[in-house]
Parts: sequence; structure tokens; C-alpha cells
Amino acid sequence: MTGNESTGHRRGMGLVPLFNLVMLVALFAALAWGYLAPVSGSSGLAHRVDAALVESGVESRVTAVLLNYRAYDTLLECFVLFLGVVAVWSLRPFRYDRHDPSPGLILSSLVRLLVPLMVLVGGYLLWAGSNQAGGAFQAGAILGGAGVLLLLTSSPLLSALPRGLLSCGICLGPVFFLMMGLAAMVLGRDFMEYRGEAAALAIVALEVVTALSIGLCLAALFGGRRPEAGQEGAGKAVPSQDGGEGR
Amino acid sequence: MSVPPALVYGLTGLFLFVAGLAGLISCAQLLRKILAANIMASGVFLFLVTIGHGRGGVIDPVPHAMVLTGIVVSVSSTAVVLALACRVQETANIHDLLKRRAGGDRE
Amino acid sequence: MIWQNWLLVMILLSSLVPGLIIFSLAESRHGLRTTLNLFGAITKMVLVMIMIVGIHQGKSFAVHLVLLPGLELVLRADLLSALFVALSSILWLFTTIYAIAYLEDSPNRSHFFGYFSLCVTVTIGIALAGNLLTFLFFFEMLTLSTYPLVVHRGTTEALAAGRVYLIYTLAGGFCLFLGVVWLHVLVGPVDFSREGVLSPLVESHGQTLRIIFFLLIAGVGVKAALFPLHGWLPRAMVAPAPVSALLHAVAVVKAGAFGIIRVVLDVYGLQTAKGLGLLMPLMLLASVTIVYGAIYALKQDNLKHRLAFSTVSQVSYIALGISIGHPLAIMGGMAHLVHQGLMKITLFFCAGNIAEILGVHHISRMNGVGRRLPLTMAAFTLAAMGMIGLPPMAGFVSKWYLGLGAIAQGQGWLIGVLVLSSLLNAAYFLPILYGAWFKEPEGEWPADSGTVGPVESHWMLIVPPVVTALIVLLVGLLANSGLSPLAWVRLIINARYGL
Amino acid sequence: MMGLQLQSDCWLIWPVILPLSAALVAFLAKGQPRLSGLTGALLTALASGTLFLKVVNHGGGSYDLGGWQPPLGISLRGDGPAVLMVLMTAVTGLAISVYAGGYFQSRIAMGGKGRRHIVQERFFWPLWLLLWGALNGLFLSADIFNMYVTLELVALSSVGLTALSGKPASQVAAMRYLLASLLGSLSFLLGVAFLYKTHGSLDLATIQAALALSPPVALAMALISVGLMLKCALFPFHFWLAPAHANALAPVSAILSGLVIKGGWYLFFRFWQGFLPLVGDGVVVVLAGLGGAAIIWGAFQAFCQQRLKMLVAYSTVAQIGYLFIIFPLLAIGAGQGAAAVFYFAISHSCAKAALFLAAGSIFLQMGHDRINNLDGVRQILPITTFAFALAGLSLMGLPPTGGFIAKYMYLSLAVSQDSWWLVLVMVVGSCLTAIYICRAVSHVLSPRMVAGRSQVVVGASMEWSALALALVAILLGFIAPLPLGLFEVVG
Repeated sequence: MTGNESTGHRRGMGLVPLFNLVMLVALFAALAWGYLAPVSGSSGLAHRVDAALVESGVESRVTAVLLNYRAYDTLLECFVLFLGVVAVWSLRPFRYDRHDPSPGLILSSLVRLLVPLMVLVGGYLLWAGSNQAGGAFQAGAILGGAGVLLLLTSSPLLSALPRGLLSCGICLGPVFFLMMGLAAMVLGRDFMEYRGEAAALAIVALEVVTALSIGLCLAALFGGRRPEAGQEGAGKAVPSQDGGEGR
Repeated sequence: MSVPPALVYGLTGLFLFVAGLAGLISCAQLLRKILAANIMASGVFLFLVTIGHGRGGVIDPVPHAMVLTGIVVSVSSTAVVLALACRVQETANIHDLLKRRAGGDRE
Repeated sequence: MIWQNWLLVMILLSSLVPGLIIFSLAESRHGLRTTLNLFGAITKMVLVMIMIVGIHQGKSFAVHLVLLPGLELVLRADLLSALFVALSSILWLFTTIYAIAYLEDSPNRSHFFGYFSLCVTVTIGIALAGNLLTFLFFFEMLTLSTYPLVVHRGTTEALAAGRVYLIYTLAGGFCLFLGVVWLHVLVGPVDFSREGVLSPLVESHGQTLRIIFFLLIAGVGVKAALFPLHGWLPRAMVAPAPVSALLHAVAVVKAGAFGIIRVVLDVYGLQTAKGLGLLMPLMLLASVTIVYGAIYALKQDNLKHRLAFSTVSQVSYIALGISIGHPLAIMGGMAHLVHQGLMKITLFFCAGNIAEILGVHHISRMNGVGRRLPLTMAAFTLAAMGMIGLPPMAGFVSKWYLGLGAIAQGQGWLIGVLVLSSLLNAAYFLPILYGAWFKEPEGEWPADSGTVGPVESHWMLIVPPVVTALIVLLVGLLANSGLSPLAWVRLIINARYGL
Repeated sequence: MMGLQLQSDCWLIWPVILPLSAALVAFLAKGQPRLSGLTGALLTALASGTLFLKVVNHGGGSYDLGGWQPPLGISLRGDGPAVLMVLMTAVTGLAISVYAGGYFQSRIAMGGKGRRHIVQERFFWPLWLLLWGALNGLFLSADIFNMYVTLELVALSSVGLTALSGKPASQVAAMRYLLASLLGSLSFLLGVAFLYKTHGSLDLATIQAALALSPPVALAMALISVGLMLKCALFPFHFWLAPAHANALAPVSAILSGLVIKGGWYLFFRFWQGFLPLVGDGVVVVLAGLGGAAIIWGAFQAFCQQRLKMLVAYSTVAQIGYLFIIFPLLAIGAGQGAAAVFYFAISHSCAKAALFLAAGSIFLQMGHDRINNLDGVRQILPITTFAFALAGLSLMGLPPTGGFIAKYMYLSLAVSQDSWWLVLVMVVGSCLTAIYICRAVSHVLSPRMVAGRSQVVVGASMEWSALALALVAILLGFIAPLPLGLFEVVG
């Protein structure tokens, strides 16, 4: 936000802030009280997670939870990302078109250097996710970061993308998730039931596709408006001019 | 007697939640409200992570998975709220401009 | 037998279906609309006659629909409902004929007749209601189907009247609703055929039952225009004349009075109501309303307003008859349900004619109307004499039995009320009659629409009041024959109290 | 056993999966969003109907997603209340979809600014189908973290829909809605965290079976309750509702008021089924007190409004109160209270959606919705105004409507409990409702003639879908045993 136009005005000093303060302190005290109170029994789900790990087809426990035990949550999460993009794109086109200064030599050469590196790191994280920290989401975040860099520098790479590809890419994650889940059903199992050998394969495929889709969605979210919005009805999508607002 | 780190993280998480809430309620500027909401979210996530560590060295992966999911959800909401904020701000600017212009004409 | 059960539904449908079709008709389909209206009205008459013959032969008619476990819609035809159904269907036929002519060439007729049919359907539903829930069901719907009729003219005045009408009736409706629910919680479903379910509770829940009685009477009393709740009625006079006729003689006010009969006789039962001491306040209220209405009627110069206050006064005879609590008085009250309907509808038809044909709305301008509209004024005269209670008119019969009942019950002072009311009736009707027949007209009528053929105006405007007026006369003359309403009422009273 | 389960209960996933898939298709099919959207809506409604029939014929069931049983996995639970809500969403949603098809067709045909309406429609269908799927997921979910995710899906898509109209007012409203909703979600999530901490499970049934009052549980209850109250705009958290609902596009208003609100409330109800035995009367009375305040305040605000859609929106604020005043009455009478409140929710959903649809048609036709200038719209839109009046009847709780049955149950419960203050609130609330509805209806149905847009721009599908919903609200007055029989089905 470059402007200094605050929408509200400061309230006069009085009892209200004091009251707020007291309430917030009380809230914090209550939360801490709830947190610190001794709890009997429950040990969480760690043991169950471990016990079923062999069946799940992955070694990393977090990945097992994310993509197998609670894959339904992850499916919906992919839909949340997709929904985020749809919601952002559905907004009225943003008229405020600041003229971007050209990225400059340092930034553009840095991008040329960084982006391939980031893609590499993403790939590594994806691979690492099978048995240690890492996985589709981390990789997706890195890929998204690369996309953001490209957006910021108005890279010609982006304008070279075919028009429909972006939409398809946004949908890729949820579509693939759904298809894998339904494939399990077709094979006579439950929806999204992956076990053993097949599970390992399925989850790797899911991870790759999810990472790509997440990266794309994050970059699209950063864009802050639908690609064609800048030039209603014009032929080509040029997302490169959209950067900057999300900052 | 040493304080277990999980406790510190947990309390910090709760504190961030409350601090974010304070910001959300009292900040007038939209951007600050959004940031405050993000701080709240971070507090909750931190708190969730500490839950997974609470029990005798065994790390529970489920809260971790919840945090990952939660972060993605939160990113999505933040993106939408920022995009909306841009529109709202733009409208406010235009109104401001119009008002100023109208005022200038009268003077 | 199946047809017996479906007969009641058919009676409802015979006006509902034409009504719904009429809603969808274009404004210009005058012929079809008229056909549908008359077809519905005549079909209903026939069906009702079949039903009455059936009841007379001892057949029973009932339909059930379960809304919830323990919550049933019941339609049942007993002697009392047959009385009201017969009245409604006969008067509907006349009102329909009258309204077709009255509203000729006015806008929004499809709407008018649609709601008109709905209104009659709902009234029949009230008459046939077999338990308190069903009664409530139709009673609330009556408010909604009559409101559009009240505001039909669409003037600011009409809208304001409609607003007042809605506020009164909806508030009353909620009182009734609460009372019904409360009673339901207390004793389960309250069926009209099981009189006396409340008597075991008199000892334990006396106070509660009194409050519920108050709520129920407040609910039905709004529509019956009992004294403090009558405010909507005179205002609702802005509606077209057929609507006023319908509201006063058949639908709203009568439904309220019918509700009072149901609540006192069928829900509480005479003995329970007496035991709880509920009849005395009702009697006082009815007496006050009778006198109050009559006095206010005297003050009005607008003919329809005078008739409205007259309704306030006359309908309370029914409540009075019930609250006296003697079978003879109840007989008078129930007979008055029919008699008042016949007389009042005649009066409103005539008032409508005078306003429509001559443009005269005020009593002070009515001098000499009898020369221009002899048939109308003859009908008016018959009905007014009935209202006053001159023998051998219908009104006399009901007043006679009311008086007999009051004396038998040891409430002689009520004779005073009856006499006072009759004097007041005479005071506000006789000057009209005198002026109309014996005074010279004061110049031109404001808007004389001219004669049509041999009669004063369109025959459909003239025939209904004349016929109803003749019925008023016949009902009084033949009160002792087997076919009169009084005979039917005697049947009811015999079945209940073994007179 | 697993195979058996697959055979019987996989019906549960289709009401969630189908609309979500349809949303993807509608998003990708840029040229034909209406066709794909309507097809998706129809399929979803069919899937919901099938689920309903299955549950009616074979009883409820649950479906473990991925074959992992809770608490490790997530399961969908199809019991009576959940399936009722899914069915309610299907009926209302289908009517709204048909309406939306006609609405966008009319808007596009009217022309106006550029391709605005085309773009609006292009995004309406994916957002709406996502919302539908998320709502079904929310109703069927048995896992509290999954509930959080579905809640967020619901919230984000609702915000997207709210902002769709592009008017500055709607965007500001959407902004407030989103912030309130975020706050609610985070509060809910923190509550979920506390529950997980104490119970080591995310399965609601498992948690509720082991629920005992302790500081963290009390805290979790409070956090979850406040979060959900924010989501369903219970007084005093109603500040965001009216502008958001009133300024949205016509079908969106109906979706928000008829369906979305019920999502938050449904979760609230589900959680409190477990909480109720633990808490004292005081807490429950506070809930009911908030509900009562909502009824009175919302009705009063509705009465004060000058715009039709604002009136209907504030009426939602009031009606939400009815969903909460039931809590003191829930403890007694073999689930009668729950039956009553669900019946209320269902009939309110149909009636309110019908009201908003009708109001939207009136707005579109007249070009404004100032109540005092709506006289005579009856002549132009007879079916729509009729639908408006019928739906109003249900809202007032007059016979023969679903609202009447629900109010009857409410009142008889309150009377049998001697909760006279609730009786008073309900009677006063009903009177106020009657007053503001009649105020609107008396203008809309007024026989006066006014000069308006002479050409009818409202399509037949818009008029008839609103009427169909209103008729469903009426029909609910006669078929109560059917849905309420289903209510007893356990998952």
C-alpha cells in the first residue's frame, strides 16, 4: 500500500483501550489456564500412525498422514487453493495500473540464476519428502516462489505460456486428486484407498502433481487478478504485467 | 528447574493468537487487520505444532499435517482478502478523488 | 365409505380449485371467470346439500391428515358445522352473483374473485374443523385471504384500513395460537367431538384454564369484533360492498362468533366453563358490546359505517346467547348466527346498490331513495325490521329465545339489554326507512347510472338482496317448520342438552 | 467387511465429490458455464436425493475415506440430521441454480456495461458448485479438523460470491465478511487444537463419547462456539451479515441466507449435542438469551429498513435467533427439540431463499428495491410476488406452512417446559415478523398501478423457481412426519 489513506480514524484515548486490554489479558490467561491444566490419558495418534505406516506405502509419517490417512483433507485443501484462485479471478478487474519500472539488470540476472535453482530445490524437497521433512507442500511453496519472481520481473517466459494452460494448471491438483481417488474405487477399493506398493506409486504421483499445482496456484494468487482482466477481450494473456499488487 | 521448550512455544502461540486478535479488533487500517489475522493464524499453527510434541518424546505427525493444511488454507484466504482489499482501497481512492475534485470545483 | 370422507374435501375444493384457476386467468376472460364462479358456488351448494341430508340420516363425515405425531388436521361435519357450512355456501352464491355485477368493468377482478373463493374455502374449513388445531389452521388463513379483499381498492385509505385489520387479526391470531398450543400441551389434541376433556383439570389447573380461555376468546374475539377489539371493523368498510357483505355476514365476523361457540361449548364445555366462572365475564362483555355498538351506530352518518357498528352490536347476540349458558339462549344465539347473516348481507347488498347506482353514501342524502330504488329499499326495509326484531322477522325469533333463556337462567336484567338494544336498533334504522320512503328527494342523485330494462339496475344487483330479504321473512314466518334454521338449531341443542 | 461397506455407503461421497468436480468443469468450460453448471447442479441434486432414499430405505451409515477408520482416518457420517441438511441443500440449491440460469440470461440479454455479466456468470458457477460441495462435505463430516477445512471452503466461496456483483458496497461487505469469517475459523481451529490435545482424536463421535468437563475442554467449547457464532452471525456477531447478504447478486443472497448460515449453525448444534450434558443451565440460557436478542433486534432492524433486500437480510438475523433459543429445550422430550429446530432450519431455508429470489426478481424488474416505491409490481410479476407472499407466510409461522409446524413445536416445547420468557420472545418475535413481512407484502401486492419498466425482463425460470421454493415451504406444512421420521436415523 503506497497511499496513506487510512479508512478509519483513531479512537480517542479513554476507557475503551483499557477495557480491551483487560479483556485480552483475561483471554490470554484463560487460554494459558486451559493449556497448562494437566490432561490425563490421551497420547495422540502417533502410535496408530506408526502402526499403519507399512500399509501406507511411504516412510515419512507426515506425508503418510497428509496423502494417505487424511488424504481427504488434502483433497479439500487443493480445492481451497483452487477456490482461492477462482475467487481472486472473479473479482472486478483492478484498474489501478501502476507502471512497473523495468526490473533492472541485477534482478533479471538474479532471476535467471535463481529460478532454475529453486526448481531444483523444489524437486529435492519433493524427493526428500518420502522419508524426512519435506514433501509436496514445501516443494510447491518453493515453486510458487519461483513463479512470483518471474511475475515480479515480467519474464517473457510467462507470456509464452498458452492461454488455456494456466487454467488447466490451476485445476490440475484437484483433478488429479479426484482421479486417483476414483481410480481406487474403480479398482474395487474405497475412495482414495491406497495400500502397499501401489500406494507408494500413487503417492509419488500425487506429490509431483500437487507440488506443481500448488506452485502454480500460489503464483496465480500473487498475480491478484485474472490474467485477461488487464485487457478485456484481448487475444493473449500476459500475466507479466500483473505483478506488484500483492506485495 | 528448567522450562520445557514446548511450553514456551505453546504459550507463545497463544500469545500470538491474542495479540493478533487485539490487532484485528483495534487496527483501523485494512492491511494491518489482515496482518493481524495472519499473526493469529501463526499463533494457532505454533500452538498446534507444540501439541504434537507434548507426549514423552513421541512426535505426533497429525498436528503437523494439520498445520500444513492450515497454512495452505490461510495462504488462500490471505490472497483473497488482499485482492479484495486492493479493490476496496481503489474504490476508496476513487471516491476520495471525486470528493476532492467536487470540493475543488466548488471553491 | 370412501365418498363420505371425500365429500368434505370436495366441498373445500369446489371453491378452492375455481379460485386458483381464476387467479391465473387474464383480466379479460370475463365469461370464463363468471362461469367458474357460478359453477363453483352451485357445486358447493349441491355438495353441502348432500352432506346435510347425510348428516340428517345419521351418517358421519370425517377426514384426517397427520401433520405431526399428535398433531392432526381433522375435517368433520357435525350438526353445528353443517349449519355454518349451509349458511356460508348459500350466501356465497348470492354474493358471487352480486359481486359479478357490482365489479363489472372494474380492474383486478381476477385477483378479487380468486381471493374471494379462497376466503370462502377457508370459511368452510373453519366450519368443518374437527379439532382446535384445524380451527386455528383455517382461522389464520382467513386473515390472509381476506386482507387482499379489504385493500382491493388500493387507495391510501384502503391500505391504512388493511394495515389496521392485519394488526388486529394477526395479534389475535397469535393469542389464539398460544392458547391452542398451551391447551395442547395440557391435555393433548383437543377434538371438538369429545366435549368435557377439560373437566378433570378444573380443580388442578383452574387458573391456567382461565388464562387459556382468555387467550382463545381474545383470538376469536378480534374477528367477532367483541368490544375492545372491534376497531378494525368500521375501517374495513372501505372495501367494495360485496366484500363488506361477505366479511360481516359470512366470513370474518361470523367465523369469530362461530369460534366463540366452539371454544365455549366444544372445547371447554358448558359445565366446565360455568364451573370456572368464565361465562359471566363473557356475558358482560357481550352486553357491553351490544349496547356500545348500537350507540355508535346511531352516531354514524355514513351508511356502511352505521351498518358496521350495527354488526358489532348484533354479532354479540351470539356471544351473549352462548354465555347465558341456558340451552334456550344458546338456541337463540345459534339461530342468530344464521339470521344475522341473512339480514346483514341483505343490508350490505342494498347499501352497495344505493352507493353504486346512485352514488349515495350518507344517510342524510338518502331521502326519497325508495322511489328510485323501490325493490332495493323494500329488501332493506325487511332486513332492517328483522334487525330491530319486529315479528315475524327472523331477528325476532332469535331475540325471543335469547330472552327466554336469560329468564330461565335467572338473568332477567338481560331483558333490559335486549330491549335497549332493540330500541337503539329502531332508532338507527327507522329514520333511514322513513327518509327513504316518505321524504322528497333533494334534487339530483350524485351519480345515477340509469335504469336497465324493467328493474332499477342490472338484475344481478337486485335479485340477491330481494331473495335474501324474502328468506329473512320466510325464516321468521316458518320458524317452526322442519326446514328452518331454528329447527336445525333445535336439533343441535336436543342432541347436546336434550331439551 | 470393508467390501460390504463399500457396497452400502459409498453413496455418501457423491454429494461432495460431484459438485466439486462440476465446479472444475464449469471453471474450465469457459464458453458454456451455464450448461455445465446446471448439469452439475442437477447431478448433485440427484446424488443427494439418492443418498436420501438410501438412508430412508436402509438406514444411515458412515464411510471411512481411504479405508482408514477413525480416529486415524476421516469418515463421513450419514445420519438423519446430516442427510436432512444435504437434502435441504439439494432442494434449495437446485431451485437457486435454475433461478441463476435465468438470472444471468436476463442480465446478459439486458446488455449494460461490457461483458460484466458474462464474466460474473463464468465465475458464479464454479464458486457456487464449490460452495455446494463444501456444504455437503460439512454436513456429512465426522472429523473436526475436516470440518475446519470445509468451513473455510464454505467461507471463501461465500466471500467470492458476495463480491461477485462488483459493486463497491458488496466488496466492502465481502471484506468484512471474510475478516469475521477468518476470525471465526481461527477461533474454531484453536478449539479443535485444544480438543485434540485433550482427547488425542479428531473424530467427533470419539471425542463426544469421552467428553468430560475440564479447563481445556471448556476452553475448546468456548472457542468453537464463538467461532461458529461468528460464522452464523448470531447476535451480537451479526454486524457483517446484512450488508453482505443484501448487496450480493440475487441468487447469491438466496444461497447465503438460505444455506450458508445453516452450515455454521449445524456444526454448532453437532458440537453442543456433546457439550450440553456437561454444562449448567446458565450457559444454555445465555445462548438462548442471545437467540432471543437476535430475534427481537433483527426483527426491529428489519422493520426499519427501506430496502427490500435489506429487510430480508435483517430478517435472517432475526431468524437465526430461533436456531439458538431451542437450546434450553433440547434436553427434554426424546429429541423433540432437535426435531423442531431442524424443521425450522429446513423450512427457513426454503422460505428465505424464495424470499431472496423473489426480491431479486423484483429488483431486476424495477431497477431498485425501495419498499415504498414497489407498489403495483404485482401487475408485472404476478408469480414472483405470489411467491414472495407465500414465503413470507412461512416466515411468519402462519398455516399452512413448514414455519407453522416448526413454531408449533417450539411453542409447545416452551410451554411444556414453563419457559415463559421464551414464549414471550417467540410471540413478540412472531408479531414483529408479521409486521415487517406485511409491510413489504402490502406494497408488493398493492393493487395500485405504477409506472415501471414496461417490458418484463424477468425470465420465466426465475419466476417459477422462486414459486417452486415457496411452494416447498408450504408443502413442508403437510409432510412433516416424513423428514422428521428420518431424523431419528443414526449414522
